[in-house]
Amino acid sequence: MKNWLSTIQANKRLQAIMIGLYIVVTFLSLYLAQKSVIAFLLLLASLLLLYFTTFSNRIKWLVAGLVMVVLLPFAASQGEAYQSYMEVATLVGIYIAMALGLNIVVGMAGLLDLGFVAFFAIGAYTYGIFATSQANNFMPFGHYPLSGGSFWVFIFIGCLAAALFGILLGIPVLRVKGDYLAIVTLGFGEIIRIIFNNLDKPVNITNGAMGLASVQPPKLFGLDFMYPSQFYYIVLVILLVVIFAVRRLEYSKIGRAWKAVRENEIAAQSMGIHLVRTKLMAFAVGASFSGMMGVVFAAKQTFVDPTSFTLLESITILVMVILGGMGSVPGVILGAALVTILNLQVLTELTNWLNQLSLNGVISIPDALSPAKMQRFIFGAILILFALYRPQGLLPAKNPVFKKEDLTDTSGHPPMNAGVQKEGAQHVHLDS
Amino acid sequence: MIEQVLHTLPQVLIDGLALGAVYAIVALGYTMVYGILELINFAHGEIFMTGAFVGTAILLTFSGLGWITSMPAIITLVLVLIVTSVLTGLLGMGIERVAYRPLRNAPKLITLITAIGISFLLQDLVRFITELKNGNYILTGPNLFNKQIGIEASSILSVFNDASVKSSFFIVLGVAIVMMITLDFFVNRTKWGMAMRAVAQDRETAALMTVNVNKVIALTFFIGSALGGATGVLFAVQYGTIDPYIGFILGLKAFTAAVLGGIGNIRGAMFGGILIGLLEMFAAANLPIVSHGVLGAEYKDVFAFAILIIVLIFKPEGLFGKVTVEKV
Amino acid sequence: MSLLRLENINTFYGGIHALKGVTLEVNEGEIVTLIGSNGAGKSTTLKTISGQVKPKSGTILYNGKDITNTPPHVTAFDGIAHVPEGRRIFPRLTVKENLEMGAFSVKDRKVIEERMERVFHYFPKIKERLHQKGGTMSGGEQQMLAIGRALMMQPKLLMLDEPSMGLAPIIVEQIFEIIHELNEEGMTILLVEQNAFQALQIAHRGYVIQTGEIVMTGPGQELLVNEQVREAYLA
Amino acid sequence: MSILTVKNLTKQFGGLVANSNIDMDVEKGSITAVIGPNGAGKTTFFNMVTGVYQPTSGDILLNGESIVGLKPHQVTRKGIARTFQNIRLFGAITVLENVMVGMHTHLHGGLFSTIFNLPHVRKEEKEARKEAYRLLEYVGLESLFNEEAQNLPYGAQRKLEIARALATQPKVLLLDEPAAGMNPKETSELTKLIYNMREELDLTIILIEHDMKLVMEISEHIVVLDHGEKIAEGTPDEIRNNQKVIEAYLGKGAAATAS
Amino acid sequence: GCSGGNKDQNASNGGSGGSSGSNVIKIATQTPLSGGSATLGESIKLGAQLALEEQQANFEKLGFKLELVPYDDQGDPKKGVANAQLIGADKQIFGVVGHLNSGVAIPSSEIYEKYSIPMVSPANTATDVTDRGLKTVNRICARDDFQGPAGAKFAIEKLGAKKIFIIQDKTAYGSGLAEAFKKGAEDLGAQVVGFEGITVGEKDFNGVLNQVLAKKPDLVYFGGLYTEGGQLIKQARDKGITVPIMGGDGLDSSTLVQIAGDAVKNVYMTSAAGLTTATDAGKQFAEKYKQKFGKDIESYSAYGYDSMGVLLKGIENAIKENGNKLPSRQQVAEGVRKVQEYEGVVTKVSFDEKGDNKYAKIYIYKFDEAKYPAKLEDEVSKQ
Ligand SMILES: Nc1ncnc2c1ncn2[C@@H]1O[C@H](COP(=O)(O)OP(=O)(O)OP(=O)(O)O)[C@@H](O)[C@H]1O
Ligand SMILES: Nc1ncnc2c1ncn2[C@@H]1O[C@H](COP(=O)(O)OP(=O)(O)OP(=O)(O)O)[C@@H](O)[C@H]1O
Ligand SMILES: CC(C)C[C@H](N)C(=O)O
Ligand SMILES: [Mg+2]
Ligand SMILES: [Mg+2]
Repeated sequence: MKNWLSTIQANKRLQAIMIGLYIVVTFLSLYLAQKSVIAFLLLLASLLLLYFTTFSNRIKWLVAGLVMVVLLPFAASQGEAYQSYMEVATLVGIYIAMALGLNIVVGMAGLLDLGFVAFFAIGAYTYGIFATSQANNFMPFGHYPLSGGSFWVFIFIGCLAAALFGILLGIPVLRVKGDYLAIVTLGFGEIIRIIFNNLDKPVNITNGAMGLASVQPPKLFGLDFMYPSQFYYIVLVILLVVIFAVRRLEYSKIGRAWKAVRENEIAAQSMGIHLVRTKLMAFAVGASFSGMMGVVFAAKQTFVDPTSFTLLESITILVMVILGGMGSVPGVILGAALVTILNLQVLTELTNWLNQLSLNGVISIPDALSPAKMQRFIFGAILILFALYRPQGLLPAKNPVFKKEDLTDTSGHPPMNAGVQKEGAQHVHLDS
Repeated sequence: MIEQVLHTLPQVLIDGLALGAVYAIVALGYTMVYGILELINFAHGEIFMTGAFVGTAILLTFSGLGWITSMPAIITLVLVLIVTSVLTGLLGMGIERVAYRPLRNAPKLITLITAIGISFLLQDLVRFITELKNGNYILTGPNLFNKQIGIEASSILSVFNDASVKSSFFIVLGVAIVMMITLDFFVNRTKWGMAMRAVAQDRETAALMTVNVNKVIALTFFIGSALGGATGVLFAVQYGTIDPYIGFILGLKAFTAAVLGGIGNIRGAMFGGILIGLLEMFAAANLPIVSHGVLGAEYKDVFAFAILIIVLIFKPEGLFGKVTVEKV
Repeated sequence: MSLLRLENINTFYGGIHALKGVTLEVNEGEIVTLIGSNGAGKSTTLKTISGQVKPKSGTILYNGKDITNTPPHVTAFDGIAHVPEGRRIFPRLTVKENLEMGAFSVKDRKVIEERMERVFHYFPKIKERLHQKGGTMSGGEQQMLAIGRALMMQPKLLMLDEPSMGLAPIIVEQIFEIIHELNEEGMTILLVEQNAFQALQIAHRGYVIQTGEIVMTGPGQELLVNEQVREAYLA
Repeated sequence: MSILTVKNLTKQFGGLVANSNIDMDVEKGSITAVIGPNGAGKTTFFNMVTGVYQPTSGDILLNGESIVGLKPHQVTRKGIARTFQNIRLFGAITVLENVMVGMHTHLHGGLFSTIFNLPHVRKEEKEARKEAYRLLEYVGLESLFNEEAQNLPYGAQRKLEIARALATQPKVLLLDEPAAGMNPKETSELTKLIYNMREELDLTIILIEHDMKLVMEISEHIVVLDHGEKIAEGTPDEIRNNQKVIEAYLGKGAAATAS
Repeated sequence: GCSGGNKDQNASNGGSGGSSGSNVIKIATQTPLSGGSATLGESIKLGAQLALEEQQANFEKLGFKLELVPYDDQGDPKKGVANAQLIGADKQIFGVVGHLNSGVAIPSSEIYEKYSIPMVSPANTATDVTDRGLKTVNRICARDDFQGPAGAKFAIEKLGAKKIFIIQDKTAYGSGLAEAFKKGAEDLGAQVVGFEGITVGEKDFNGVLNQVLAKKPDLVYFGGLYTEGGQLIKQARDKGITVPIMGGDGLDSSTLVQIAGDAVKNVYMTSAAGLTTATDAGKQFAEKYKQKFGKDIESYSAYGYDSMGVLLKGIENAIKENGNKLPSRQQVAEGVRKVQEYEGVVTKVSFDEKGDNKYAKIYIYKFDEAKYPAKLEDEVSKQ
């Protein structure tokens, strides 16, 4: 087995053939078997396989791009489940971005944040309020709703608003450490939600519990974005930006400062690191990703209400980060994708299937145990199993490994990040 | 304005104390487990909930057998408390064994995941069993201590309105106080309590002192969960109706209380719990009056959390927590 | 008669092979020292004996009993006290409580009091600090407390991992004196030291460990004058 | 000319006086040792100089400028670096990254220039990596640069602390028991390293150490603390023969080894 | 016919053209099957299931096979929307019965509209559900701007309330209803002495009740669901608040009585749901339901049943109009909207141009004893 693996690792051509074959086969099966969730998931899994290959980063990105931009939507678009797959894919993207944001705060800077969804809410409401007639209630000038064209600007506004709140939250709470911080952020998250839920009085800003309905869809060149298949691309672009940003930050002065603060605050300070500023930056950057996605979420749902931003939501995002592997960008992406797909697609499909069986009398399930009601149970069980069998996370964080040549003065000028190689490239864990 | 607040004050205090006592004992459970494993045992709220269900189930069985009327209520209660706390104590130990112990050397936060997983499992399990037996997962137990007792607060100070208390209030408060004193004594004055604290600080070295670490941790979980379960019973007695989802919000509040008091600190948890209960009740009753109608009762949690945050900003180790300047 | 015997012990940390077939022996009433450079496996040897890490293969006999896979709280109960590297004081217990933890398996309060007096006899400084939290003591104070705590167990075999580390010379002197004294009173001692010079001086026998292997053994005085040892460790 | 001047420095922890009215002058370019019994207040002294603790009273002047009240990161920026008695490395990141964290104040990549990977950031990073590697070579850890710091043997961790401190480009370097846990051979290598650093890197070094061989061999000036008070000060020879110091600290044996 | 069903599914998995030749018609239900309001959510599902099963034979004759696909929206809008996408994607689904919560129905129905899947709501009373003018959205129950004022009218005219304290649960439904009631009450000249919110999921409402105590109203109105409602009623009575307490259709559940026990006396409730057992058809339905599922009906069980009935009626009409061939979703949606004078077990149904039911009524109940269902006091039809 080990032998076999190392042969594959050594031979790039073999890898190329295998991954190519895999993509083609899963592509075709999704193309042909339109309703098969399995085919959809398998095609997605090609990205995971790709991650384990030893190709250069550039090739990996290219292939991943091809799969995400062309193959996946195209194969899915051939059939009826298209929009629902794209809906799932879009939500996956949204959650990945949020999880990556939280990963900066929790995974890299080591600040446990249990109220992270607040920033998502801030993004969503920023757009929701101005993209419905709601803003007329308190804005003395302007004519609302703003047109869908403003959506693009709002992505940035949402990003900034969330970052600002990240800093505002950070300034007072950063005196507090460890699990105390967790509870303070939790309190902050709840405060934000409760305020949004109640800001229909004295001035109606958020429309309270009734939520904001009929949020303007984004508009570009006269085209309305209405379908998940369209949002999919918006999310993909933002996600790409986010991943690049995170990657770059991770191996930079800033990323190192975050990790240093996580590992040992006193030593970090003694290295000249401004503790508060570094933590604030983690809060702000993490929050900004959520803010952007909040805007997208509001536009996609066309409806914003406080129930989407509960504590459970924050906890779910945290679960994604921890499950994926704290501090590990690929891990967190995988964690977020898994949890979201599990919740939205796999569990639903599974319960539908069990339901069908029981309605058709194939199996008999007491009503109390009706599969539709057992989703939490199953989800809980899966969480426990994952945690027990992969306590370090699905793809644990890895430190950058440098080549000695790149560190001594004799070498030429390697291209960007050429020196940064993931260790995983050397040890393929196909057994995982 | 002040006058209005004062009118209801006696009643608000009593209601706040009742709720606060419940928070306080649940907070004790959080604090104990946190103290020893530095783990926010998210499942603790669900253990509390399970305790409430187990207790109610026993009570319902008793009343089915006609025992409730034939036995003094207080004896029934003590019996139910004991049985339930033993059961939930064992449940807590089981959870520790299955879901936490294997991860003891794993990164700290991963246990948070199993804790959340256990919460979900317990919620659904209890729901399932109750629904199977009862057809509905909302359960209402028999009334035990329902007598209303009037308190003539107006005779103390004329601005006060009279208040009334359910007799269960005294039970809840009494049991809470007894539990706290016992626990405080146990942890701070006994050998096993010292072992617990030692294990909390350095497991490996505690083992070198002949302490069986697994046993101590299991014991901690047993006590913490037994407390949680017992509180569940008290809760059911005080509020009558329970459902499988009561653990979440209550657990959250209780944890907040534990933090407010200084997590890991037993007196702190107790104090924090009562304080949060009082604050919440006070806010719900008076926020609209004090804010001239701008903030409604629905802001009570904002109020409670804001106080928590303010306290922690000025005293980051919680009200009773000791400042531990790290020795550099 | 040998009190403790390690036979062909192999210990791993994940993929790291830390002990490679270590065999060593400690006789009743002896002071045996284990010297070696950084990362040689000295601490690992002690941890393997006390059960903190489990060897992959090999056997450990103590008092004729196989304790190879015995968990640490049981080996401690059996009379092996291990003073770990880096002191490992319970930082938020008071000094007194730290000492009491050492006598955890003792039920009789009187015995505990007696032993505590004995600790005060060796380390009068500790007595002044009884109610201070362990964590706020200075490095040297903590080291004394750690040894004192182990003495509270009144062990048959006392294993000390670098007891002189970070101590003032005068205290180091004292500590070696105390080790000597304890030994005179009949306690068997396994001493891990960087301070090879002093360790070998008081030891009956010594072992030299290098990257997980015992490379040399002999009476303390003999090793002290051994050319190779001098060059590698005493320079 | 003195680079660091301490006046009347006092620190109390509750009732405990850990440092009491300490006066000290450190010559630029010198190696000064602070010795004293355990609990004498040596580490506390370092903690005040580096801003980790705030003094109860007294003043600390760096090149004539008071640094009391500054936060640790500000003190570092002023040019004082330190190592810790209880090793405080960034355990989960690599040895090379540990050193690069030390360069924090000398790198200029901001949030946006990093995200957009601007050329100057790229260049700076590359240079930083090389510089970090050079520092590792300097202390003799170059072969371990890709290891996680927490997996290093103890002695190597001590050296890494030194390399990391050097990366901040300090003028004054404070070493808290750098030789603890090293055997005599390793200690003598370290002694050479410290000596060389002072010579080659234009440093002023203050060190706390209990290894008298090292202290006496290397330092030009020795300050002795006991119970928070300065009980003696002088050249190694003076200290070695100071009766007070022998009684409180050296003992007869060490006084002998030290000579 | 179980194996047949499986084969169909396999067929559609195998070839992309599978659905076009299929004669399977699936109807989805989307209600909370887990979480706090699952009792009601499930009762709708079961009611709908009963109706569907009864119609299976009928559709078999037309050459179609009916299947039910129950979805759990968990009372969560996000989940509802994601499910709606799944529903939209399943070309064999021709209609949705749901939701329970207006807050979920509103965003989810935006998706149904995109896919032209008709939705018939048994229970969503919020005005925004149909006021957005979606072609696919219909409901057979009344609206909150009818329910609220109707309750207010009763409270003021029949119960003589002048000072009213309103409590609501801060959900889309509870807020909406409470606001509507407030407006109705103020229009009729009553004084609203308090308008406060509580938190769903909590059990202790003494704080707000202390306010009630201080304000001494002569009626307390609660906008919210039975779980909190029951607890609130009990605690109010414990506190000696003896004035009538009134609530909306959210209280309309047997569980309310279970929770509140004797305290439920002197509680009034408006509901969009009629008394199922008032008619013979209703009684029969209740019996069948009990027999099949071993449970008593809930307020909205029959509405689930009737919603499904209306939906199937619309489909049947569409099939017939389409020459007994499988119609398109648009056709079905139009067919459903066109349903007129449908006689359900609890309500007659005719949709107006917005999708509201012309025959929807508000029923006013009173609890005289701890027994469910309560006594029907009054029936209010639209003007
Ligand atoms: N927890 C651990 N995980 C991984 N490797 C370890 C661990 N502990 C020790 N090692 C490795 O095992 C080897 C032996 O370590 P050990 O601590 O026994 O050495 P030592 O002789 O006590 O050294 P020192 O003088 O530095 O204390 C070293 O290479 C060390 O890096
Ligand atoms: N944070 C603190 N809180 C309370 N007391 C402290 C604290 N830090 C140090 N002390 C006390 O101050 C005194 C001096 O401690 P310090 O660490 O400076 O000693 P030291 O000279 O470095 O000793 P060693 O050589 O053993 O490291 C000790 O008695 C110690 O207990
Ligand atoms: C069952 C009812 C309480 C549902 C409510 N009518 C709503 O629209 O949300
Ligand atoms: Mg060692
Ligand atoms: Mg020191």
